[in-house]
Amino acid sequence: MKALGITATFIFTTILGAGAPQAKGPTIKIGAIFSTTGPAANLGGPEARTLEMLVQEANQKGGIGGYQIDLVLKDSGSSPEKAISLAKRLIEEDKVFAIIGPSTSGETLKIKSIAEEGKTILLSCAAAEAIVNPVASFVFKVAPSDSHAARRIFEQMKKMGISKIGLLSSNTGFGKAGKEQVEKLAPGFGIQVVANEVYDKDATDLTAVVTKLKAAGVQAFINWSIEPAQAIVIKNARQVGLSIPIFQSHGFGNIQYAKAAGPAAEGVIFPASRLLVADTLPADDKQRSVLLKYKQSYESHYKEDASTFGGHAHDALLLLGKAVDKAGTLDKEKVRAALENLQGVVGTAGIFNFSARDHGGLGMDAFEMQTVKNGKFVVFSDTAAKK
Amino acid sequence: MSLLEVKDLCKRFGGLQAVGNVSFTVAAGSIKALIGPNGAGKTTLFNLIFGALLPDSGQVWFDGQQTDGWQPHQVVAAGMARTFQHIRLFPKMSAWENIAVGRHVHSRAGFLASMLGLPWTRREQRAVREKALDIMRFLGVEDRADVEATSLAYGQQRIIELGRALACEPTLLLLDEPAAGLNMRETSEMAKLIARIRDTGVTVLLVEHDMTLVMNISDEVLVLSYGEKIADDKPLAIQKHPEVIKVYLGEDDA
Amino acid sequence: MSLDLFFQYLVAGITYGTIYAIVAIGFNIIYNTTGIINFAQGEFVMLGGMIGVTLHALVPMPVAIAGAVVVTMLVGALIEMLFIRWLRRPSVLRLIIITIGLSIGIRELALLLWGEGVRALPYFTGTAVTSLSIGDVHISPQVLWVLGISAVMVAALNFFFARTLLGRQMRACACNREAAQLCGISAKNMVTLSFVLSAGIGALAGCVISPITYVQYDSGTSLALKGFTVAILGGLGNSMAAIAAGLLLGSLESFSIWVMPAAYKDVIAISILLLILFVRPTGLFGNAEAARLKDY
Amino acid sequence: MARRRNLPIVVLALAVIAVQLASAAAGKPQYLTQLTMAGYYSLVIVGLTLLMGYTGQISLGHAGFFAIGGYTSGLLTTYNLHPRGGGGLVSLLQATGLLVAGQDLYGGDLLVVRPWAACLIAMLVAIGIAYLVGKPVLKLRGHYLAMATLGFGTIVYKVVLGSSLVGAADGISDIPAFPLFGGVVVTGKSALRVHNYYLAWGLVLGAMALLTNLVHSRVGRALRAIHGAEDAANAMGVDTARYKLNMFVLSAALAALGGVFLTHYNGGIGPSEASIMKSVRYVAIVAVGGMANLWGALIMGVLLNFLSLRGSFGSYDDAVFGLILLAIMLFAPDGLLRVELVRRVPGLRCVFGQERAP
Repeated sequence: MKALGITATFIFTTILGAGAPQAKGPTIKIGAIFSTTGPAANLGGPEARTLEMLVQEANQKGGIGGYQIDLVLKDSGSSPEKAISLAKRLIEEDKVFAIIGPSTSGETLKIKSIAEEGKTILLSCAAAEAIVNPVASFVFKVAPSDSHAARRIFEQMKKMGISKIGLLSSNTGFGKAGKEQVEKLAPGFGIQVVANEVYDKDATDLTAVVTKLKAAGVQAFINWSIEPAQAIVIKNARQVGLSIPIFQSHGFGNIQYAKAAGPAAEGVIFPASRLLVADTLPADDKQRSVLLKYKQSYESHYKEDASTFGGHAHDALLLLGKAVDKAGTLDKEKVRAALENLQGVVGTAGIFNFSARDHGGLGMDAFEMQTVKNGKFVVFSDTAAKK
Repeated sequence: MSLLEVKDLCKRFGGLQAVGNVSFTVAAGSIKALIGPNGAGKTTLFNLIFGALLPDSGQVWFDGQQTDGWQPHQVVAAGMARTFQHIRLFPKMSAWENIAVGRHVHSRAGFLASMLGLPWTRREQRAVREKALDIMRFLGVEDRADVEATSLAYGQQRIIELGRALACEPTLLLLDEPAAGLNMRETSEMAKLIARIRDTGVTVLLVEHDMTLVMNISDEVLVLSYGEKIADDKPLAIQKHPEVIKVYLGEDDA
Repeated sequence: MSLDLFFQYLVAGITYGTIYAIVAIGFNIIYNTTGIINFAQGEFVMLGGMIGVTLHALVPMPVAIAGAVVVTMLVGALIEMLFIRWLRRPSVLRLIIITIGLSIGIRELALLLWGEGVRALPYFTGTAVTSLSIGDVHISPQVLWVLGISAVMVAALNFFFARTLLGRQMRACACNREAAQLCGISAKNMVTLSFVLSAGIGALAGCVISPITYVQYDSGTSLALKGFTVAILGGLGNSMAAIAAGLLLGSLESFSIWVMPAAYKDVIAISILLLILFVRPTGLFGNAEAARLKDY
Repeated sequence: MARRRNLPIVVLALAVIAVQLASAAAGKPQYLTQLTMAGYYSLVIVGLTLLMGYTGQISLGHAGFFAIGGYTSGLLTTYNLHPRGGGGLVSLLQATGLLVAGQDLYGGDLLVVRPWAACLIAMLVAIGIAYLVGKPVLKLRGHYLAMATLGFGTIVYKVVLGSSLVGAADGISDIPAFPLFGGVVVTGKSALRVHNYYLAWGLVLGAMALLTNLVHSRVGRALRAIHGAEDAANAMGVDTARYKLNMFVLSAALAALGGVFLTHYNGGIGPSEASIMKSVRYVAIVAVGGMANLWGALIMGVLLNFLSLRGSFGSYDDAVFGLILLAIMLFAPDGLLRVELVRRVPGLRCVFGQERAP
């Protein structure tokens, strides 16, 4: 009995002790749920770091819309059940104004209805179409759609006269979403997927999988993944003598994968946001200054290469700030409406044009086809490829 | 009438013939001892009779049923019980609880009834405890009922193990070296105890190295050597049996 | 299926198999002296790879690998002395949970130290695209390195355990701790030594396989699972058996991809492992006596 | 004896009520959300405690049973049969009242299995699989048993991760609420938070009462005997294989029950529920609670899950968990609630130390 009492007391002191920090001036409380650890740490890590850095920067400059940001950052460990619990906590208990994240589609889809019912803006950093289709009024996404990436890849394939391809994807939410889009869109481009394999994100070697591609006699293959294993695929493909073109998804947009695959990565083609090639963009490019600013401050702050995923957190905060500015109030419904009507906002992923029917906001032009040359990401051009 | 009949029982372990073509009977209400040098296959024979091992060939008939191929728990339900050469008491359970496990086949509360705590299961529980305490009284160790069994003195552990087997209410009791590790006084008490158990109508088959005990209480003695039966007779006849003497004293002296 | 493809799948299977086997060997050493499965074995492999890559930025590769092995051995010794040595008569389950706790702890420390990025040593011979070809069958030279080093490792271990005094003392502890102590062998030192040895072997494995598999703060866990599977499949404690079992499991996985979707690779491999265990409850080459000794 | 055995159940019931009242009084009813979730996880943990602590059989695959329960119920209640409305089987099911028509969140027509039926099917599936898996697996011992259960867990994980039918890596979303009886509905809606809390803890209380009875019964004694000396238990007439299997199935059923309810409560389930790390966590909590200590496991389980679900440990969730595991196994291997202090204070002993008392 006593011990139960003590346990209960302990529970309650822990709970009650965890009150919100005292804030100065008008504040806006923003919640964030990222997979900083767990299988999707490659996404959540840069996202969380980006947001922490930007919130600090913004608060020094007076916050967003005149409000100091009070950031409540939570790690979901890539588990949907934890994301659900954390989303409820942020909405009901911390009463946050908006939530940025989660990092993966699986988690986002689980908390979509929670955000909608709790009338709290959710700016997901995951890519799945199902997040914004059907549209839930409070749910937005800032990551470019997989369908756009797939279309860009197929357009490029058409140019190169490829019609028979293999598809590899990893067994995570990112891989799954891409796989679905590729399967759905390929027939429309007259492209046939003759080999379709899902591999383990923790794979140590994938020679057998690329052997299967080789046996299927494909003209090119798409490798849709966000994890390090995608570099193993590229390596193994070249090792078994597959010299066909390799297309990657935007999940390749992290220079460490290109480095890991070494010479095998040379010539890999993939669609990605211009962040990766920011310094090579022409001076009149609309995104150039935004990209360079984010890239430079992230890289000097954390001493590591910026990735497109950290950029999603940047865009989410940027969009939220613009909407609060435009609404001029902290009324959730009004800010939501303002967000829905934002046009021409230049972010790292592209230029956002939201509407009541489109809560994704990015067009196909968000992607630029890129390739690896001498261990660096560069804009892909057909002439360069021929050489 | 014989309670147990073993016919041509064989068991090999790899190249070793542990038990070869052994046949014998145990008469109801008697004490039969099984002796032989170390490695003669006595414990293996026990395990074959009890169902802990499958025989390669041969038959075991117990109480009119052919029991070879049965699992130990089925053999127990048919009326056999055993003790172990190396004491196998249940740790972290008190002495009476150890004995209470022996009541398993004579009680019937299953998973569902036990979980629901039906009134009859509680009555049955109380009856089991009473029976366990009765047995402890019979064995003269009732004062140790609540002591953790594995912390008892060695001799007492032997007695608890015996009590646990008695709790099964066997018609045939198999005792594997009941006096092993006991001192002279304890051994003679054990002998008296076994005789008392026989007097309650329980048939006893025992493996033992202590010849005084064996010769004092056995009605018949079976001698094994290298897995084969070399003699099966009254104790006095066994003591004079030339082959037994050869086995025990070595061939050169014979 | 053409013969070329058959051999290409076989090569893939050999690649998987050698990676699993080299990890499994580390499990066996600690198992042989203590009777426990060290669930932090995968973390030794990860640490070896991480430290190797870190050192390689400063010194040539052979030195970096040697350094990684030595540092990981020290970590192994430290872990044994801090967390295992002073326990009085610990139960096997308690030790297993301690090693699970250690595995989580080391992984999280690695995350703090190195972040979630992925690293690798360069290929020992050639580059990521180099391969040796026989007809249309290709194999990366690194796979041969892994295979060769595993073979040398097993030979050296067999020599160590069979021929050297120290090795024999370790084996004596494994058979009968009390008796070994009566003969003047310090059982505790032998346990420490087994941790040092298996940490070193894990680290070497981590360095050798890192060009193929890469290394990340959490790569130890999945490697450990596979290593454990292979150690069990072969029969615990037998390193030669581990190599055979590794190659078998690797080939099973590889050929399963030929006929089934790759997503179910592990499902097929583990189902077969379970079937083998049901028929041979102590692994392919294990013996029942040893398994009974090391119960929980 | 019976009264002493029931005391902790009464204490737990009072504590459940006290926590709810206190949270309401403190104006923090939100805590009940995570306490409800932790309650469902406790069902797995207490079942596993009986399997590991009392019967002595380790299972590194229990998250698999939780997931089988949750996924089966989730799949059946979301898999839309409407497009196949004309089919013979579907019509038949519809006629028996097993199906329920409705609309999804966005106005599409839905025809899915009724949650009651789905729950029952899920339990039957889990029990059936536990039986099929347990029968051969429980013949193995020691590390080999650990490996086999780990293998089972891995298979479940890889199957749910690899099958697009159950959403692969995304899992299943938009799983409907589960109307139980009267006005009681298993749902995460905040309006029904309090009664879902009582529902979850009512289940835990029920499970604890059943399991405490079991521990003190003929069956419990036989299970402990199996743990202590399996061959001797068999020699006393205990059908050890059947008892181990029954216990395995019982603990799997409890895990599946937790899975079904939590899935409907959350409105979704993902592969992380089937992961090996989850299974390891369950085992670790049982160990931390003191192995053969139902109450210790329950309290540690609730505490750790509650704090973890609230995100109290931030990104150090696994690290904190590992540290607690290490610290307790090093310094209090019989579990935190079994230290000498608890044994010596009579009042505490009747709550925590009662299982082993005669």
